Amino acid sequence: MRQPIKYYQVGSFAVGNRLLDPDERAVQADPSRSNTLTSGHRACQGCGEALGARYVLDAAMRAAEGRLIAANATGCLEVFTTPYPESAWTLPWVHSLFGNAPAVATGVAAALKVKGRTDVRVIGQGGDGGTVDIGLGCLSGMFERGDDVLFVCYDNEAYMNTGVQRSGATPPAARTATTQAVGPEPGNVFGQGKSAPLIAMAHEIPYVATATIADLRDLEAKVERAMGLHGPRYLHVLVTCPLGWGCDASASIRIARLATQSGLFPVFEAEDGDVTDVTKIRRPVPVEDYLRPQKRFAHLFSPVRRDDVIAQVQSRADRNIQRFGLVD
Amino acid sequence: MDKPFAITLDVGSSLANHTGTWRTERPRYVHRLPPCNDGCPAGENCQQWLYHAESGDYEAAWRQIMADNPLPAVMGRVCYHPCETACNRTHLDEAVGINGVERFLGDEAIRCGWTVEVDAPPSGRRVLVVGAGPSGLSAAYHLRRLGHAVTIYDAGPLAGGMMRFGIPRYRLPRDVLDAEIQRILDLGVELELDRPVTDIEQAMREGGFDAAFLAVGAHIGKRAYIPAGSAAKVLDAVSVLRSMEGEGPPQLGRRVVVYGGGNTAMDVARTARRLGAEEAIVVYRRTRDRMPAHDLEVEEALEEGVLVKWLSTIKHADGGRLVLERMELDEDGFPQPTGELEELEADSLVLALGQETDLSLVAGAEGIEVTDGVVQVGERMMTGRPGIFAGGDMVPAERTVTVGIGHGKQAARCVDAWLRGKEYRHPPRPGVVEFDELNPWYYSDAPRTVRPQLELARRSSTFDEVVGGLDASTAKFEARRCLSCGNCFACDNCFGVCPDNAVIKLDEPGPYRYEIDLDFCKGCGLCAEECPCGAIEMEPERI
Amino acid sequence: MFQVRIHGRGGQGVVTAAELLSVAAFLDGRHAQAFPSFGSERTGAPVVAFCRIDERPIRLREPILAPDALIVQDPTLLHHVDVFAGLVPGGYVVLNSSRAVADPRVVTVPATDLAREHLGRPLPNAALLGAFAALCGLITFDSVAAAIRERFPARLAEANVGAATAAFALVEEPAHA
Amino acid sequence: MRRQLEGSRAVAETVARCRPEVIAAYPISPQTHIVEALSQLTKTGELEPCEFINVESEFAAMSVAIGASATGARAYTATASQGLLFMVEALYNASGLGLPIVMTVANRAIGAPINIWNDHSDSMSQRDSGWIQLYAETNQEAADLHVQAFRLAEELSLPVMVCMDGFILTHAVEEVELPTREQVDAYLPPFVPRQVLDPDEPMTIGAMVGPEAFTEVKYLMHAKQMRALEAIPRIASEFEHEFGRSSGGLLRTYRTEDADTVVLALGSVLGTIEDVVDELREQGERIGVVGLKCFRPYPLDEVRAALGHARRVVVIEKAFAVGVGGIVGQNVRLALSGLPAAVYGVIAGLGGRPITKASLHRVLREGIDDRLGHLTFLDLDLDRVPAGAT
Repeated sequence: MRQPIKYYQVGSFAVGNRLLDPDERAVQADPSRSNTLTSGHRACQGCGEALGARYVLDAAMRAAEGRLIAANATGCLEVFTTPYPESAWTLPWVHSLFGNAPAVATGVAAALKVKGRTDVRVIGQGGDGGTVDIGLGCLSGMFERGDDVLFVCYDNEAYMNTGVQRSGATPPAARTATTQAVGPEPGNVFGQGKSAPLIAMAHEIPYVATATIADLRDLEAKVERAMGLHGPRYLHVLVTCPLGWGCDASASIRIARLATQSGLFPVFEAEDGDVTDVTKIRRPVPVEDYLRPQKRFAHLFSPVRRDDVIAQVQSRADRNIQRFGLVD
Repeated sequence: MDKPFAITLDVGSSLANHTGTWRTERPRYVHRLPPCNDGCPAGENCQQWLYHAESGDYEAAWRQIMADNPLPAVMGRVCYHPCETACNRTHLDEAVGINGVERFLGDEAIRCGWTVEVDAPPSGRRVLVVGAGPSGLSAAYHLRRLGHAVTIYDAGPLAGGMMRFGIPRYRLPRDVLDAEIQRILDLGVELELDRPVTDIEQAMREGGFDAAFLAVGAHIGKRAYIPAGSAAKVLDAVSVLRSMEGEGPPQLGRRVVVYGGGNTAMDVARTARRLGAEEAIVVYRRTRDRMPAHDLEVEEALEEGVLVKWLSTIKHADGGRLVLERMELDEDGFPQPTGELEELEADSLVLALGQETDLSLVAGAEGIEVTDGVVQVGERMMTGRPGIFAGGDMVPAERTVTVGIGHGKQAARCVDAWLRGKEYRHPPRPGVVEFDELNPWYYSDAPRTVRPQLELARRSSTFDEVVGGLDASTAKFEARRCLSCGNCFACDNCFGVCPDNAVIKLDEPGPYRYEIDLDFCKGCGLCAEECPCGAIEMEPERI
Repeated sequence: MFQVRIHGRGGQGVVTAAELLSVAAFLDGRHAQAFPSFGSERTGAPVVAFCRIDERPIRLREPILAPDALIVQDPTLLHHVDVFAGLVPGGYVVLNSSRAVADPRVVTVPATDLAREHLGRPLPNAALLGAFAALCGLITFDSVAAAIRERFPARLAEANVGAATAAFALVEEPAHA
Repeated sequence: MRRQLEGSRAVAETVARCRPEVIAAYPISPQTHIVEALSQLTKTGELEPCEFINVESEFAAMSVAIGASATGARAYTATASQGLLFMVEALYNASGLGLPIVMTVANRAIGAPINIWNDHSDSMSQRDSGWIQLYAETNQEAADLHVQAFRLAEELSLPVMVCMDGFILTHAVEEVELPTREQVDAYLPPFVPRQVLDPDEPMTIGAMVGPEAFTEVKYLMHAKQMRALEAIPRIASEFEHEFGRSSGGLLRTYRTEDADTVVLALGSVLGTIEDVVDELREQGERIGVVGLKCFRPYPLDEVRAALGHARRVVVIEKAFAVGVGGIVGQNVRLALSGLPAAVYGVIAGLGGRPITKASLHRVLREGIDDRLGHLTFLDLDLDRVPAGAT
């Protein structure tokens, strides 16, 4: 049996790969990448959101040939990038409010359209709070009207900026400052929360995709896909928060990877409301591997091991695996 | 535009905020010892030449091998590749086919006629090498490249030693061997054949040599006392194999019994099959797991229909009849007689019980110590007699071609140093990289490329080479399975995953062409964690 | 200043009537102000609208409490609403009805019939305005016609003008008699 | 050209002539006719080039306007009542960022109880939002103020609210001299933003500002709004010069010379008050009127100058601060501090209750006789209230 040399082994999933044609290499491998979110920002050590934002915007900048404007919701990303007198952004960027980033982006897009600036593209972005909770109304309106905006949600599954309180994206059993690890049902209760990507798909917009900071090539490919389309597009990126999740700063990417490999965070693409592509699980792991390294789930392992709860979490993962066909 | 105060800011102004002050640990790029290099008796830098092969630069890859080993094409065939045994990729799927790539590179070099040069200016010193086997050739090669005048004396009619007279051609085609030996001679190494050395001191005096490296090997087959009646045809393995070269094949008959459990035993049994023996039976005292012969050899032998009688010794040989006694292992794993006997038909019995060295040449030499039939040498390969070094099968070590080649290189360095009035010091070895120090996620799944094998029918009838080689594409594929353990391969992960853009990618990108921007590095450790090959370490900031 | 109050039901177009009246007055070179009784009444509910006409610019914004004239689009309102409330002595009343009413203040016009006849739909506004023009001579018929033409697309406009003309004639005649 | 048309239509057509580039709107009575007309004008192409966006809430309407304005587009929206309150967070953001958005507020009461009729509770609740607030007396003035509002907003980089009484003006059909496009183009230069989102000159808009600079930022906001006190009269007089009629300004006086009683009010009620004042003059009363056209910034000196000689001031206003009393009244007292004039606060027309001449005669008579308290609710009918409820 002879293997076709279709994908190179060395660095194949790594950021760069000297064995690939330059145009096949990741944007992040390019020394002249735009660093749209540049150094000197005040994000925590190992911040997944800072990483995700640079990945997304650098890719978008490349796709838009540098003609990009961003509207940002209130949140960690906004606070750690623009404390007077320093801004870490290198693109035209506006922050208005917590709940209105999609609408502000719509306004930007409308202004560009009316001025005939077809070369300039618009991105709206925010955390899970600004997107799936307080911003959902504006987001839905933007989707429904077909506004030409790519909205990116950096989902770290809680209100980190205010000190880790529960959001509509907080997973069951997770401990937050408002879902303490006490009582018979420690952490966030089961049966709550919502899936912004599925809500977005219900609008039958041209493009919806999920991604994580653990699979850069996938993330960049999706940004490129999204930028190739017009109308409302939605990208939901899982970004680790070492502070809020209680993991090592150096573990950000590994934890995000475990989220996908456990099936708890399905990675897929959808067009016009239908799922068109799914990233299969490559190295399946039980949810326990994902939960264990995170302090927000510590109460599932001590003082008494909560097999019942772990099983419940596992069944959520299994449902994703079955629902999205994450395993062949 | 007069911008509003404070609410509107200049882009990129955060560069004034040096977040490096947050750091308590800093990343550091390190070079670690990959297990393949660590496991190679010839001291090859396997990983380095695989790196060149990945990009298709086969000549650079070959030259990297040649820095340590002058016989890649041979090595790619006969080496038992401990590099692959050690390879970290075995934890992922299968070991990288290092040996196969090496053979491809060796063959490619012969095909393209690549050669190497003498790197150093003439030293004016003369070195005698006794024995043109792997060890001697290797020493001669390295000494020559170091600028010394080298002469090889060999007792045999042809160079190659055991590579020629011990290893059957179906494992090592002679044209390959000849080509690689010739390349060494072309460097200006003198070779005198049929030139046995009986007294080393005398030989050195007469030849005016400043130093000598002895590598006469072990060519005398061991004899065990077996009560044998008349007409019992008993031969020894070494001479059987030697007779395959030239003199004309030996008459072994229909049923051949080989006594012994080493690689030589396998070689003889397989040779016998090829010579037309209907049955080639190996008799061995212990069990398979205790057999000294390498698995690969045993496997191929069994495939070719060689039979093995485990836990048996030969008590008596008479005419066409052998008497065997069944053994059993005691708790220490030693075979003990059971008294149970059985008979076995045999036209000939070949003893493959190991070889001994002819040490007559050092008999008269002052200070050379001999124990258990082998010459004792220090860590710098020098015997008790200053200026006389020894290696290969005649010193205490595993008797393989690869070890011999390694001895040759090591000896050459030591001789060179000695000639310059110095003492050779091996550079300090960094720690070996364990699999759990890698981040294997980034390596895509790629099972090993199996080398094409000659179908069995032809194997049992001809002496054609059994194991085929890789072609350019499969060799490249195989090379690219390398994980580059412990050494940067310029994958850009560190550059990409830093949330603070604190990794600088330097001009002329390549391995280790990165720099940590300490103005902004917060010391999160993501670069180290996500480095696929464990080439970045976090070290605490000095307080 | 002349003040008119128009009574009708939600959907019958009292507001349009007031607007048309004000436009007609405006076209006659007068100052006028039309406004609805701001409310959230739905279709069918009794509603009123107002119109002020004056030679001088109008500053007053209070609802019309003492109208000089009433226009009643729907006779059934008489039973439920005090349409005459605040009507000045000798004030005019134009009532949409095919039957004469005993009340001497009231002039009736079969506006709905005329509407059906001219535009095939029971929209009495134009006819009532035509009658109003004839009755109190405050606004010229030409202006009423012009206002209608300004407000509606050509065919519909002409049909309405037809109904208005007929109503105007009906009210004019007795005056000659 | 002079036309007899509905106030909402007059405003819409005037706004259209101001060439807005982005209009975001969410319907709420009594603002609906304005945005309906603008939507139509955009659809028919009369408003080219302009993006009319039907948003999902007033919060989004203001947010879209913020995004558009920050990208250098002339942005407009309109709302009222609850809608204005739903915008509040964005209102402060627009003024904080210094975005010259123009918004019509069709003044309406605030619930509970829900009430769609007119008063000034909505805009008055936003008097401190950092927006400039202009109040229209007639539909003519409502139309004219929008033309001036765009000039003012863009000259100062501040958002402007044009307040017109819901229904009373928005739904009233009366004659209006509509500014022609040529006139407007001559008077209103194209929008040159002070800051703009543009890849050619990227900047960060909307930074987080801490204690070290927040006070200064707010101080500058105040100073900037105070500059409007100079700009508004200038812009109004340039308007008069260009259009041949007077509209807007900081305030307008009517028969105040020699008046020892002055009535102060804002918006459409002024006309009715002037009728009443004329009648009182005929009865020999020395009474006049001050119509306040600009409430934010508050023209303190002008008010003091206009009222300074009066012996008493009756402030008639359509909103009040629960727990204190009149809002405009407090500001008038501030302007008159140190002067002998008595200030009588009259809360009138809440939730659409008609302010009639009769009621005004009654209350002003009491005022002239100095029988008014510092807070009076006009036509308060306690008989309606169940016994014991008070």
